[in-house]
Amino acid sequence: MGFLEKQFQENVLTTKVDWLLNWCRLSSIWPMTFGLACCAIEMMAVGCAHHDIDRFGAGAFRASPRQADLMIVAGTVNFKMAERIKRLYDQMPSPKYVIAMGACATGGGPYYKFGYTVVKGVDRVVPVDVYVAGCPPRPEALLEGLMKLQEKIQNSSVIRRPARTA
Amino acid sequence: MLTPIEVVEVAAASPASAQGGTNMLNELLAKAPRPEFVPDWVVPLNAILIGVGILVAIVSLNAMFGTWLERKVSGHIQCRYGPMRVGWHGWLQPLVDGVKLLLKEDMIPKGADRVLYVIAPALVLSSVLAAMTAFPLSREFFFADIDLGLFFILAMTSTTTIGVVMAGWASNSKWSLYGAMREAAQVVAYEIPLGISLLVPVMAAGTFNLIEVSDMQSGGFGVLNWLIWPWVNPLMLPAFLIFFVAILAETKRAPFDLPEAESELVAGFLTEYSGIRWSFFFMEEYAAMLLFCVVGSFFFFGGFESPLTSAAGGMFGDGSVLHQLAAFTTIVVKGFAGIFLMMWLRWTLPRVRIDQIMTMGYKYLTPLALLCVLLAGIWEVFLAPYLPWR
Amino acid sequence: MTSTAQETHEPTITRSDEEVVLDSGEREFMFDVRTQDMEVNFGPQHPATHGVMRILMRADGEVCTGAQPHLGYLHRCAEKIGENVEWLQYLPYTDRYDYLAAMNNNLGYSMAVEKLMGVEIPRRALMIRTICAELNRIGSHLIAFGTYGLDLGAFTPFLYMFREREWMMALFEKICGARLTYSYIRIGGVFNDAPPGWLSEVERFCDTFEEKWKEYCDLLMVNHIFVKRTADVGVIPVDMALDFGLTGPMLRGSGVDFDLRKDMPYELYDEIWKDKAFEIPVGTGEKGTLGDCWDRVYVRVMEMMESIKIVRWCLAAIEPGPVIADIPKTLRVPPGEAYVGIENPRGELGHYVVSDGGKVGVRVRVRGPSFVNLAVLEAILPGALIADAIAIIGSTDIVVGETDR
Amino acid sequence: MDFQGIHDRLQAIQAPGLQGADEPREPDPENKKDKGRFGDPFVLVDAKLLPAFLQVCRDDERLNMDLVADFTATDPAKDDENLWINVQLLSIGQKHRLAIKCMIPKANAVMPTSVPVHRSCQWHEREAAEMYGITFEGHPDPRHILLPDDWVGFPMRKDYEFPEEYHGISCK
Repeated sequence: MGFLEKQFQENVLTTKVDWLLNWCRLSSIWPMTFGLACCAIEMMAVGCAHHDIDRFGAGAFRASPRQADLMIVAGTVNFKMAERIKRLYDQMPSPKYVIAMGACATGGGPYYKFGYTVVKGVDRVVPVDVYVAGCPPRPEALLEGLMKLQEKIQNSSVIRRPARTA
Repeated sequence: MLTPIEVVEVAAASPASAQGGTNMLNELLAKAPRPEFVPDWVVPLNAILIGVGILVAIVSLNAMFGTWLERKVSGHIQCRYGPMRVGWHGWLQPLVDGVKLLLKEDMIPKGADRVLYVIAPALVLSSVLAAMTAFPLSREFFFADIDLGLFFILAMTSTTTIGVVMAGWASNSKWSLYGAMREAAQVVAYEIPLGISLLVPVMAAGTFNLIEVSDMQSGGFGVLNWLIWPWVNPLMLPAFLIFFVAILAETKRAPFDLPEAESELVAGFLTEYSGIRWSFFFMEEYAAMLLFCVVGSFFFFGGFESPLTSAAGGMFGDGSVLHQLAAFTTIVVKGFAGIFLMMWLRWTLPRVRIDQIMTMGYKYLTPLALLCVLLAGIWEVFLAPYLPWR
Repeated sequence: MTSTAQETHEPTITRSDEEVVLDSGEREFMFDVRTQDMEVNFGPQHPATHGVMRILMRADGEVCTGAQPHLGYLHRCAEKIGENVEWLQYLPYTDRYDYLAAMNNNLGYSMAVEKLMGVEIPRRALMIRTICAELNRIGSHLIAFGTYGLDLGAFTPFLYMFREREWMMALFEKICGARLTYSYIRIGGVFNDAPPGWLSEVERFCDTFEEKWKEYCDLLMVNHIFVKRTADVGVIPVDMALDFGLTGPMLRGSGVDFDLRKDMPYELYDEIWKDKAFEIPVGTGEKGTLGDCWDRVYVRVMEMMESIKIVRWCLAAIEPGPVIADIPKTLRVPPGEAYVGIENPRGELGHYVVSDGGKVGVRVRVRGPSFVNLAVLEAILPGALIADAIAIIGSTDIVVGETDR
Repeated sequence: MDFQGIHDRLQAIQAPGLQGADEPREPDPENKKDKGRFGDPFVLVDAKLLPAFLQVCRDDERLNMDLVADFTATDPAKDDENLWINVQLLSIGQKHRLAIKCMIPKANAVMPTSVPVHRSCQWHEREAAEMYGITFEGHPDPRHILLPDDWVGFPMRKDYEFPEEYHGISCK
């Protein structure tokens, strides 16, 4: 949006425009083809016929981070991978979102105590928007994570100035 | 949206129309009342601008409908639904995708050649827009009635390669470079059989002009005189098959989608492109698909001729508005039938390898196309004149 | 991110395409025109690496001249955890290294511990174990086959295969409540008996699967482009396969008739094999050279059918009874060490366990077949085109969770 | 062949480095503290001669151990002086297995590499090297395989202390 971004007072018009733009964004969240571990299989299942994430406009899995809006961190993150995840995140154009899928990405999961190379949650590396619980989460849970992300996007401001906090 | 190159090209193409045919737009504008102080030369200029606007609209609408169709077709082939939530069966999906892509951060990778990186998508899109000028919407409504229309289309669509190679080079990514190199090799290899295979219908019709080819196939309830039928020329069917394979390769569609092979080259020459620049390449792809399918329907499947057109012509008279609408509908339906076929193939077949593509293009398709031309020439000169139905 | 290909070089003209084997055993390829090598990085995030593996590839244009797999992007310290948690607590971790064949992993680990304990497993439990392991083998091969199609650019068969896999996962969900990580096969038997009607549903699954299997074969196995892409590509000769310690479909694809279920039978497989209920598909080089990618995929595809036969045998022979041996809640495994190798979908899954008689193991070693099978890439990738490299990586059918553990 | 047969054969051909065999036994009923030993039998081999031993096992036509199924190390206890090297051999032709154990001192964990005999040992040895701090002399590619290149410590040793942070990412 460049120079228009967050430049306007809040009024009926800008609210409506914001609603529209947010609606466009949330209806077209393209995830990145990026699976780490067990959860990646469930992520594939979400893309497949039974669960079909494409119904919500989020089915265009892009292999290149440049064209993706959403990074689903599906699996355990270890130190070796964490740096790559950071780089992939940096390569995505904003607005970009992250879903931490499963217990490992949320907080180390079963590898918390004795996993010497496991990062205790991907939020130590990149900011996370939605956490999905489960080990691995069911496809429905990931779909709900997507809904939660859509709710979050719906409430964001595009051309409005964000409401000042006192 | 509009680059200088486009305007020049369109302007270069338009004078031919002023001389060649009856450009409806020109006529309408000439009839329209205008203030005294407006000089005469404004009229063709206006016509050009409006024509370009229509072209851009066609290309974008085609890309939107194309992406929606692609997702729905792939979905239904794969026992899914595809987009369902945005509008009826997700028909607004391309719109929201487009707005989202517009809103994305404009990103030029560090180390990229900034100038080429920015020019490449525009060049790709403008060359296909230029090629579109030779695409008549109906018999009387066209942008440019070019005598060498087919030539012009082939020439213009080959320039997209330059844009793609530029994009791959400018991105400064190895995957992009691979994609660009594959595209260059593949498109060059398949231009030859594409051009040669089109010579067969050109020979049968005796013209390069799209509208004349269409006129030539009229009669026979709008079906029987299509060039594809073996009683017109038995070499037409093999020529069409070669043509179809070649346009698949030319438009980078599976099984020839090597330049952007997802599982091999991440996203090929598009790897570093994001946001609206990336969508330009998509628009180009769908426009090229439509263009080649339309060319195919003109030169093999009767162009404007269909039972619908002949019925409309018979009922409301040739050249009436409804007749033209029928012609327009016919060509759109034929074009999208071709696009549907290409999508069907894409979601069915695995991808071929680069050396297999090259082998097929140079070793098999080109000689076969040449053979077709030779035999078709023999047929046209020695046999066709003695056929009772010709 | 500078590409070395930007520099121009004098092309060196050599006489012919030939393969030169250097004294060190390295192979060098010569082409008509050589350009400077370019290093390209497959992964860790690349759609064809089946997870987070990285392959550093030297490429001369489209031809790969050297490849080096880099692992460890999913190292989760499973073996260290095995030395720190109790025997039974380790079971869920076995689900997670080869997450496509969790039942088989459970089975391998349980069998290793049972070997130390010397417990007698009830016959019904053995039956259910076999059914679950074979069903999971089908699921695993479905993913291997589907993603292989995906690697080669055929998207749709992958979704078709997930459709059947989804049913298989529903079956597992009915029996143990989890879709992917089951922990169902326990030390001493299985966790609980199959719910009523489960066995008949398995029967229906088998019937349906046989029909669908033919469809998949039509879609991919005999597809002309698929054959062209896989035949004569990535040939692994028998001696190379043995030298690299390959097992499972990788070894059988090279024409070696060796399957642990037949040759060193465990559990019920002895009985089933003697009953001639199944056979071992072996690569024949039907479409190209023996040991090429097509053969490996062929072995997997045929194995799915054999698994169905084994399941049917068990369904016919299963009888009511207890499903778990009487073992204490807190296991104290007698001291000693045991190695048990079972036939996982990817090859020999070995569990080497050492106990000192306590509640916690001294060593739980996992010999992941993917880890071993992956090493062969270094040897067969040079000389292949980049597109072939994808085909070869796909045909090794690795699960990164298992290579890195 | 069963284990006894293999052991006899190894003795007959005087396999280099063969030090003995250990077979499972029942607990001694007299001695309450003796819990016995269960599981698999194995042969004990001198670590320095392991490559030669593997070669003999591979080349002998009756043993025909053409596959190294597993090659790993074990740290038996914190206060134990030795590390174990555990090798599992598999014969495709003869359809039998053999477990091999070697002892190497923790203080000087050096042994020759087996890669020239079996290339499958290459990655297994790299893993054992980084996890237990064993040096394999003559290994063609002695880099880390699973851990990052700059990792400190040998995680699979029993006295390993978990790191506090790595490259700025806290481990707590």
